[in-house]
Amino acid sequence: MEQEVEWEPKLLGFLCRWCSYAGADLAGISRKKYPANIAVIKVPCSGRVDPLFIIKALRLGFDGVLVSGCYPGDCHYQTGNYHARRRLAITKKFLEYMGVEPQRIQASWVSASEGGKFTKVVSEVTKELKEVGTNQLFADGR
Amino acid sequence: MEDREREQRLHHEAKTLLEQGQVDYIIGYETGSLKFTTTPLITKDEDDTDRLVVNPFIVNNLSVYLTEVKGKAGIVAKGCDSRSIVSLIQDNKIAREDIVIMGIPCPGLIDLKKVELLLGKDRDELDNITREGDKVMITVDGKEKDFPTTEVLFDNCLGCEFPTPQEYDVLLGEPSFSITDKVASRARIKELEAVSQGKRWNFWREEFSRCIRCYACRNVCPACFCQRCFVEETEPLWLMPVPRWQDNLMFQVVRNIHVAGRCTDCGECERVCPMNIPLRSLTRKMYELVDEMFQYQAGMDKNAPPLLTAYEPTEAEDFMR
Amino acid sequence: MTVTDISQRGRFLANGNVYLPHIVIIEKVVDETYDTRTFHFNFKDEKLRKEFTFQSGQFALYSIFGAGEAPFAISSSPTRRSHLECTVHQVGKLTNALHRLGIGAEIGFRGPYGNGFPMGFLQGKNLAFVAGGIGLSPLRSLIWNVIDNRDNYEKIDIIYGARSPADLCFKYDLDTWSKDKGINMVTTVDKGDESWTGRVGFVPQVLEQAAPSPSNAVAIVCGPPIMIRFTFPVLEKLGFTPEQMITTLEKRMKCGIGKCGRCNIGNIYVCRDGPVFTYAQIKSLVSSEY
Amino acid sequence: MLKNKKISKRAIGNLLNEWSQEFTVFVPSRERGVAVLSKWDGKDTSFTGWYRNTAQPAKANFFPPAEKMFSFQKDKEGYHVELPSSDEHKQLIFGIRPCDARALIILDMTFKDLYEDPYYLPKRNNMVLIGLGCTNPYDSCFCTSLGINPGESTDVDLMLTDIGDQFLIEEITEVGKELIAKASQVEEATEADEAEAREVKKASYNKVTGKVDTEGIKEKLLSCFEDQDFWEKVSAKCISCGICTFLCPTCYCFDINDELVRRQGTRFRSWDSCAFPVYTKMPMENPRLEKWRRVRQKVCHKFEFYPMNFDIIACVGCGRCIRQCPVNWDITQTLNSLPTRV
Repeated sequence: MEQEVEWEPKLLGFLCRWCSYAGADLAGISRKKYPANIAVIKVPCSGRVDPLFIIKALRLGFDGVLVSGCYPGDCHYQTGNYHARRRLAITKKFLEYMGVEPQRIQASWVSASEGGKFTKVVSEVTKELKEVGTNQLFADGR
Repeated sequence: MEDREREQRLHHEAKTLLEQGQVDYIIGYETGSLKFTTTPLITKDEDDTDRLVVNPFIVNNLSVYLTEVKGKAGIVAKGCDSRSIVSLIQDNKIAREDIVIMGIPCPGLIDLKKVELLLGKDRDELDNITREGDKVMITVDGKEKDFPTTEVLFDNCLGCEFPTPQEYDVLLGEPSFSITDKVASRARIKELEAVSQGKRWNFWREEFSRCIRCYACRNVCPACFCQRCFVEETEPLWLMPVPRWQDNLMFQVVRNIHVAGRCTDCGECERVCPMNIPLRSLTRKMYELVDEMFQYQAGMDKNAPPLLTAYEPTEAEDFMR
Repeated sequence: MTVTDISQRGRFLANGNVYLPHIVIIEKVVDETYDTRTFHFNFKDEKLRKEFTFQSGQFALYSIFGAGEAPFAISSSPTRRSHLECTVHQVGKLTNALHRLGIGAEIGFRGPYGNGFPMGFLQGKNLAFVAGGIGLSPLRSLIWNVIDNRDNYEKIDIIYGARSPADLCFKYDLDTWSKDKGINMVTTVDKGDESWTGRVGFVPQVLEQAAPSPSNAVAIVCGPPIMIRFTFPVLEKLGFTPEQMITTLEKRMKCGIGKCGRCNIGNIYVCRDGPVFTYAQIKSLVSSEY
Repeated sequence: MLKNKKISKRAIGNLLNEWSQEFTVFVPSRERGVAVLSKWDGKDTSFTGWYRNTAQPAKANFFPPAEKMFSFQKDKEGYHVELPSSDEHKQLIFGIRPCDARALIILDMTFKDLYEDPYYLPKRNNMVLIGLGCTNPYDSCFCTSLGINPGESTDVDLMLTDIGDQFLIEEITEVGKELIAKASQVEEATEADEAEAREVKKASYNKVTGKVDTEGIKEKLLSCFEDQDFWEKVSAKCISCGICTFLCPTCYCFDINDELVRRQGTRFRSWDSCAFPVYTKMPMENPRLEKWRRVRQKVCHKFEFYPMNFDIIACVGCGRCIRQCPVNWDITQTLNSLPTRV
């Protein structure tokens, strides 16, 4: 017998290895609960994230993408997160104009000590994605 | 200055540059093989310089050839082209001292697609097109008709802020003020902005279902200077080299983001599209976004860092959690 | 040299569709070098296993489902029908994917395509095989073919070289051949290492020293394009006529049957009219883009 | 002598509707300002007024830009390869120009050669072509240099000629004859109609202004094949896009690629172009990396190699490559300026 299962959004997270990934790790170690909707790709720096990755993730059917890095001024490579911010700002606005729901593209600063913030970000983003609904952008003809 | 006069000066300048060995190549326009067309002329030969022309049909952004020719080049550049050149200098693709820019103050170029639509005739069925200031005279079947210039200029010309080259060694003529129509220039963007997100996406989906992936938009673009484009990467395979709307759309979105801050709204991508996809509705929007968010205009300052390699400590924070 | 009988082509179409691959199963994987492997495989279909035939020098298109399709020579001999082999250098998307596969994995196979070596022409001749690196793979099919029909051929010389001892392919075969009294085997490397006691030198130079006689002989050459280009002049110096030199060419291919367009050299298509050519044919081609 | 038929232009809509019973009918139409062949919508015959030629040639109906070759999936028993369900619908293309009809004959040669192409040929054998003579060729057209009369064709099933308010109909094949036998509103053509049609054909022939001297072109190209300076000069302005090849009615090069999405795989065939550097790229080298080599390949393939292999020039002078070229690269200029060996 099949049961109605509530739809859960799939979120792809690009986490910088120095801050946000460590933050996510900390959340896990301190047994903080956060939605299991996020799949994580560890990147050396948020500046590594080409907008191409974000669009590819949407193309593959992820409902949302989260890019997370160190706070301004804290980048292990000095400026990587500043570059990421500029690129993300452009990507987000541009995709919005194309017709992508803005909630699908998310970004955050999470430091290595902020396990709590990481849980909060993932929960909030998941909640927003639930409201937006499933990613139908590239559906059909596959 | 009259086009004829400008041409004569251009012939002289170009010839001198080659004669004196200041450049190895001249990149300019010559009369094309079809009515109302011009075609790029890339030559080392002094005698060829007499073929150079200046008229309302010099559509190509010749700076696309700068990364390709070996040696020093003398190039004919309109306002937008000169900014593309500056942008290439910013990106270290070319060196300022290797380029001699022969600037053309540009009063706007005539969009033959618009002319065809206005008259319901193809370009080769028209007898003559001439322009005098804010009037364009088109002769068809022996009869001359007048049109306001704003009706036949390219959309990007109607929105042009810098018709006079920003960077030049020689300026052929007085700085010009183009006849613009900012509203008409971005009318199609406005239409899109007014509809819902879903409708916008469907619009692009429809448009890109016609794309045949000839890559003319990319290859004609001076900002697309990558030796190897991400669409040609196979590991990982970012997108299929198959013209389906999903892949076509993804290609164009990423292309636009990659050229953000480099695109000078020269409009070439839209002009060359054989499927009439309104690509400028993407590039121009990106141009505006970049300006709004970072007060950055492509190709204005050859000493400035490119948009995506620079940052301000505090900027664009509103979307960060 | 005659073109292979066209009516013989298309014997093994899957479902009547020339682009459909047959399924073959990898039975064994042999590490040739650090980046080259030989795959032993067999048809999943019993009937095809029995019926499939090909000629030395022919190639096939191999599908790694999901990664695509690429042409490789069949490196085993048609005289040894227990299974088929192909030898693949790891260089890109498809070959990486193939190298990740192990015993039992299924891949697609369509072919055989191309003309193959002119067996009739080679009969009763002295044969000089000149190969570099993985270029030995198509020749290996012919060498075993010749060994298995040893009485039909005269003297056999094999001159094989690679960049370094670690780059030598088919070491087990090289061993067997060098012990075979009926074969004059010379192995060389461009640059040796501490343990290398054999010959050092580029293939064309070693060929010049080995100096196989051109009388009643055919030289069969395969290797990287640069080696091929330097080998032909040496052979000419040794007295071989262009008709006595045979090589097999490599080009990017998609269809394997002369339609997709990219493997042409002038008006000939390597997949359709080749891949085996005499030097005389190559010299007469419109283009030098080989 | 075979008596020709005629039909009033006003009856064309009816005729197309009749044919729609049996065929999927394609007619010229405008999509976003681009002339294309699209499915007959049952009413719009306005193309008889504006139609000159489509931007994309009819080859796209038989050799589409992207085509599923087969699908594959894996289960416990291994891989299964499956052909897509074959498309049985019979196409009728109304209004194909003589140049494009000839181009299909040229394409057939490659797709029939050695191995029959199982995707192109079934579609090609399952269609009817209704030719429509050109009355207003573009200034970029040069079909007459390739032995094509823009007003005449025997590469179609029926050939129509615009004689004012009516079309004169020539029955070229048996299939065409049957079509006309079944059609209502078709009349016998009069001697005056025939005369008018002859005039129209003559006039359109004379309207084609582009010229290529194809006399001995194969030999001329052969003699300047290695002239790198010449090829570098003519290729200088090319931007290596795929417009000229994709829109060419006789270009057939293709690429084959796999897609794997959640264990469901598809193999695609899609158009490819010799203008792209990756087209011939091999792991270690690329025989046509330089632009001049690629431009030379394009020109020589059409005017030298194809004639060598199939005894016909693979160009029909439709002029699309000239009209649509972003930089106005004109093949007729190149062909007319081939250096002759001294």
